[in-house]
Amino acid sequence: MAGSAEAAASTSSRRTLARGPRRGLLAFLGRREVLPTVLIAPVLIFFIIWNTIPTLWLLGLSFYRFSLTSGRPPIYSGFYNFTSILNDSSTWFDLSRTFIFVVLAVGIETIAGVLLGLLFWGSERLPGRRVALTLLFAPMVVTPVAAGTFWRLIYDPTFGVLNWFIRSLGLPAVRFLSDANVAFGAVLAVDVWMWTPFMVLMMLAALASVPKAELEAAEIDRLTWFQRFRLVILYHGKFILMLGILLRTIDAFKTMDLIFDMTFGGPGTATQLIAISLFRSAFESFNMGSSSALAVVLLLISIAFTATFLYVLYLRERRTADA
Amino acid sequence: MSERVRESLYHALLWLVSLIFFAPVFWIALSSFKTAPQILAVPPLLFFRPTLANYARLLAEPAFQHHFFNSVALSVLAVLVAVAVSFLAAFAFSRFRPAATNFLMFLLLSIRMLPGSAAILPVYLMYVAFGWKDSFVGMTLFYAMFSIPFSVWILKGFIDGVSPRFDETGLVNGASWFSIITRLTLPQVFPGVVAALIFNFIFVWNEFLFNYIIGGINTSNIPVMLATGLSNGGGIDWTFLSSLTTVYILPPILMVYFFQRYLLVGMTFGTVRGEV
Amino acid sequence: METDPAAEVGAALAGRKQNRVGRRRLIQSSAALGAAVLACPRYAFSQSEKASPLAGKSIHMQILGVAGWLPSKLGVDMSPEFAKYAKDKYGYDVSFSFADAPFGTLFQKAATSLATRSQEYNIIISDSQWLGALATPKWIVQINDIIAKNPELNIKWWSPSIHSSYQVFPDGTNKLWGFPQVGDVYGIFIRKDILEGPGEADAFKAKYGRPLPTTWEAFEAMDYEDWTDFITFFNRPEKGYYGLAAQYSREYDAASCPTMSVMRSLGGDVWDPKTGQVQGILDTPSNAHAMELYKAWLKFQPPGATNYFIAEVIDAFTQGKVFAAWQWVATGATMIPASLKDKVIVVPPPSFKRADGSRVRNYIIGGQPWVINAFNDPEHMQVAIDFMKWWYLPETSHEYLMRGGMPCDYATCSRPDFDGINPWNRTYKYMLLRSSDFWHDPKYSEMLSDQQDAFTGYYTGQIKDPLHALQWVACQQQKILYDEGTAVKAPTGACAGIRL
Amino acid sequence: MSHIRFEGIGKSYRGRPALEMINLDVEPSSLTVFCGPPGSGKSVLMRILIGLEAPSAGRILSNGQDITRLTAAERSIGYVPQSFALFPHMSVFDNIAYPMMLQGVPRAEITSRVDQAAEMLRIRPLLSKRPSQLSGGEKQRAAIARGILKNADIFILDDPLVGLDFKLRESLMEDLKDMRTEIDATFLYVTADPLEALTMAEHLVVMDQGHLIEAGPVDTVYYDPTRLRAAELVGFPRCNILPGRLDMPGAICTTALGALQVSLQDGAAATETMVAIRPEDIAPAASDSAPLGVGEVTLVENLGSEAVVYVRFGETTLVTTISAGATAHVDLGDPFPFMIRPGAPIVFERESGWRIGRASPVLAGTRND
Repeated sequence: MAGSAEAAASTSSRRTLARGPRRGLLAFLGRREVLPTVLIAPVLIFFIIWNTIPTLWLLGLSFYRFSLTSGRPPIYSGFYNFTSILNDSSTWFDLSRTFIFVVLAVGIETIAGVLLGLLFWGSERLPGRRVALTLLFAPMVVTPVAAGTFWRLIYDPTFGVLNWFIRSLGLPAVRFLSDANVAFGAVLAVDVWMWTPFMVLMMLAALASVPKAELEAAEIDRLTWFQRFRLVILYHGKFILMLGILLRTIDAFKTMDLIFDMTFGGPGTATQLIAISLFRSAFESFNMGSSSALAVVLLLISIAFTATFLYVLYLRERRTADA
Repeated sequence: MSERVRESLYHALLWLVSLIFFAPVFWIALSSFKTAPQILAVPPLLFFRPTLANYARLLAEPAFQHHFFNSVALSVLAVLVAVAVSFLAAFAFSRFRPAATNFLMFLLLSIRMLPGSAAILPVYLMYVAFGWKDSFVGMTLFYAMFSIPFSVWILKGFIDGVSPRFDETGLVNGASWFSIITRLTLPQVFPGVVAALIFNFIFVWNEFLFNYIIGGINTSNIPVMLATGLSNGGGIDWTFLSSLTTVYILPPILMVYFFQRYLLVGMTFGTVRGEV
Repeated sequence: METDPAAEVGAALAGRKQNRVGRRRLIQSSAALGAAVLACPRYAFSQSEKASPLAGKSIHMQILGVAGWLPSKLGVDMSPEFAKYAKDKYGYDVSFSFADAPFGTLFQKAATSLATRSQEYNIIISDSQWLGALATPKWIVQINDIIAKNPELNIKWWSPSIHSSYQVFPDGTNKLWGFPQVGDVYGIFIRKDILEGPGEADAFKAKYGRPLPTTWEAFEAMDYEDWTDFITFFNRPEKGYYGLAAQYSREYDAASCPTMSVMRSLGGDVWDPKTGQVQGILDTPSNAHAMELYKAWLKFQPPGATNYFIAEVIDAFTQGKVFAAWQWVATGATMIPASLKDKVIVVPPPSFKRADGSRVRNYIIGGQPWVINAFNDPEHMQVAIDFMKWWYLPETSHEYLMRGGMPCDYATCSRPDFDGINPWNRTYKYMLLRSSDFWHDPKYSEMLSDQQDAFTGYYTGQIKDPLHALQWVACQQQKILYDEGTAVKAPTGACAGIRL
Repeated sequence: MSHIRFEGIGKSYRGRPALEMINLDVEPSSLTVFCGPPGSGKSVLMRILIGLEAPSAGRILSNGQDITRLTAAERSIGYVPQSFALFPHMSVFDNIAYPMMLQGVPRAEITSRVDQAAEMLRIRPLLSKRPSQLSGGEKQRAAIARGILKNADIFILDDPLVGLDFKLRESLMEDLKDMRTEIDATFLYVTADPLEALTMAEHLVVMDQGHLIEAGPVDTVYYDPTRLRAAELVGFPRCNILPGRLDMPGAICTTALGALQVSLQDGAAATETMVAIRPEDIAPAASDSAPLGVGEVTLVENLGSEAVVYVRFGETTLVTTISAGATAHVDLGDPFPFMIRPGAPIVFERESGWRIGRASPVLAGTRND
């Protein structure tokens, strides 16, 4: 250590504690008062350009009658767009269909995801585990446009694989996508196929957050399987699982590509979710005014979702803070 | 039943589940080696003489190369921009907790919750008004915007898990904030960064609607090519659809394979940092 | 099958660059223009007729058309011929590229681009019903003046419906907006090999007491009831094929076009274009009956036929799953692949018996016009006009016909060899005189969307009563048109409580 | 070397004060231990000195120069943070070299200095490992090496031994003291452990609830605390504190242990008092003299060289230490006759906690009234 003392003594700045202030723009940006703003600025800029401006635009336009194909300038119409949307029974049907879709899709995916997640939990010694999990997660990464179109073929009563199986069992072919009573379920099944792996992923992540010691303790305490699940796994994994459910809820609410390519919202209106009808009204009918109003309504619903999401999150933070 | 038999059965069950989920994807991939009548054959063909003609046709297509390039460039650039920007913001949110943190995080998330067709509408009008439609930069930045909320959320979770003592150690020793962010914090939240990159990559990679509406000839990606190119002579071009889909899902599937660990860790939003 | 539309997109990109370079070069070389023209005596001759201001320039044109749609593709495939022609006649270089989208989304693609006042697509192959939506915001060029200045574009058409379907909007004015690109009508494709199979004629005669129709004329004479028997007879699921495939899908206008064809053949209509009145015209018992008739045919069709649009009908027919297919004849080349060559006969779809005993065919027309982007700069505009002039040259028209296209001009259609060139040509000509378009209103797609909901709702069993479905559509459409100012009358009070 | 002066430092978080009016001089080249219970503000004070936080009031002078507004990077301080804060993505070597790399010390010199320090701290074989492969004590030593090797005028060790086992603490304390003699710099050492504070300190600063209670050479603070709280906080085992009542004319303080004769400081006066008696000042009474009282042994904690004995005397429990050799004679329940060293008890005014004087037991025989 003598060497270090000498080396230290040789540095000239040792007379005073201060090394002297740094100067320059970088130093200024690095100052504690400035830094957070600098760091958040890029996201803020993105946010203002791609979110605030369009949202204000949307809000403004929702009070106008404006059709892109009419060749006429927008006409102020007050709340007309809103009242006519809310008075239109099809809006309510589409919305309720969407909610049913969300509840069923997310519900089934969650239950299946939890069960499969538990099944895959002890799979460390599975030969080819990484390949198996990759295959399991594959549906998530298929382009929805392609998945939708191809499922149309798989479901096809004449050419489809699925109906071939059904027919070889001696049963009549099922008109999966063209029977108004079946189509909704068929579309739902594809969503379940596509997104259950995501819930499995979340469940595995949730299971990873459970401390091993507590599980061992639970085993020693001879808790039943269900008690262990409820008291230990759910207690620790709840947060991540909840996140998964909420992310899925959000995405299910937005479902469009997948269904659009399978049924175009039909037959009739059997699979017409709100995102599809909004797309139709905006980019098939080019009714920008009333579409904006519908978009505003959906924005409000989205905000309600978001608020729920955050409430759940902060509930957890508050609990940990209390503990 | 012996322990070994039980384990083998258990493993067989796991593989069965994986294969069931994979089956439709497999069916698409299998179809890509068939001729058009073979794809529609009843009963379905499981054994046949595979043809590579579909791929030969696809890969020789200049349009494929163009669209594929767009897909790669858009997703990679957008995701890199988004994660870089989100990382800085997440760091600020986590470390300095500025007054509006919660509100901003809330707003960011609400963008993600808006159905695509609602989000695209004003953006489309804005792009028309500003002349940004079908511009590569406009498209990239838009995708970046859409990737930001999720990235900020994941990364903030991870950065929250990194003790501020590390920053302080850096600060005391004279490191600049830039160095603290890039050399001390970034390597520690690497799984989160990878998870954010992959999830957003998959989103942009498969994105159709926005590309279709605010893109154009210069910027259209493979999903748009899939949607517009799938009809041929009034019919659906199944060979085209299956071969293009198969080629197109390879990159994300390889990512899932190679970065599986990070995906799992990433989805814990920073609550778990080790192996999953 | 050889494709692919997307290839042209890539080519378009390459072409655009070329175009940019071309323009730069053009400035540099414009001084040399005269010299270049004089240097070549062959051009000097053609130039002497009428000097083109574009001579020596290099122009790139982008065409937007229907994805995977043969007639659209032919327009593109033949464009090199125009390039040659333009070089010879006008002395400029032109190259083409092609962008496309399926029927259901082509208008989106065109409209989202045109709304930016972009000349991304210089020429667009538009579905006929969009004329109103494209013309009203003045996105496409009104062509009256062009025709006036270029008398060669004042063409005599084979049928009056060509003018009303592909050129005008709204009805009643003489404003012209499009040039017919392809005419299209419904026909029924029949598997001749099965029809003429051994014992079929006798069996049919034994069952129905009349001869089995096998000739075009025999089918021309058949009405809905005759057809019903005919298809019932050939509906043989046990042998792996069904009697018929037709269009019932929710996609685009799939269910609407055939349904409206039946409605109009029965004497009904869907609206009054003059007053914009829908209620009382669409929601009539006659139209409801039309829907029942069309739905009744579902029982001879493969399961899942309610999801059939053009593509599915093609698959079912070419894969031998159906005996006959109600289909747009423009798909002929795809409907009759090499494997079915000479095994298919294309005949007119049924006539319908009206109350007065007459048998009428009044069908919906298909087909697409060319329309010209109004934001084209003068050079591209000039090329577009030159292109149109070339397109209607007798040689071009004939070439188009020979390649499987369906021209609309009287001269070509009245060629003596016309009927024999393609199996569907005779039906095409016949039906062109018995088909016409609907709506053309700018609110087309919104009205269509509601109508498709209701029609497919009825065909798939979601809605039981066809009249109720029609009443709902009528209310929706009346409101759309009234809001837009097209309809004189507001929707009636009965609309308040009606729901699908 | 640096002379540091805190002038009226205050810090509050959302109106809640964490530090109030801290005035303190730290002598150059000294080793000053800051001691106090968790939340006493000692860490906050260090963070302010380091520049990680800005004070709400007051200023810091270094050799007379105001450094309050300088950033952490602009101050020359070596810092061993409370948790180890070893970068998990760097090797131990890189961790230790980190400050020197930032300072631009030549590579060769870094290597030799890291080697030297590692040798001394006995972590040389670990240099190429990752922190996650190290045990707690090894991590601690690596962190200390990183903090100490920097060229700095002041080194701050924020509770560096917390959470380590007894043996490790002992040996690390030795290491630190050795190092201290090698490096001619000012050391500030923060700890919540009174024993550690006493072991390490040359100067001791006692803090409590954001206030500076006592500061001075360690012996002074220990033997001569001016505040009751300082007596309570410094020392192990804990100090015996008994309420007392002071009768003025004779300056006799009545406590549970009996009467104490108080020699009052000039001008001091009080009625309600507290009397602090260090455990070592209570001793078993020699068999030949009369004890102050006889208690009963309730607990014996053997610390090896000595033992802590808890003695119940009436309502009070006294803590005392006896040498290990004497434990053989002490059993639970045994009577325990004890004495108090004259002059050892310190008397504080109960209300303010300020010292008013020292006391001696008044034995029956010696009471001179």
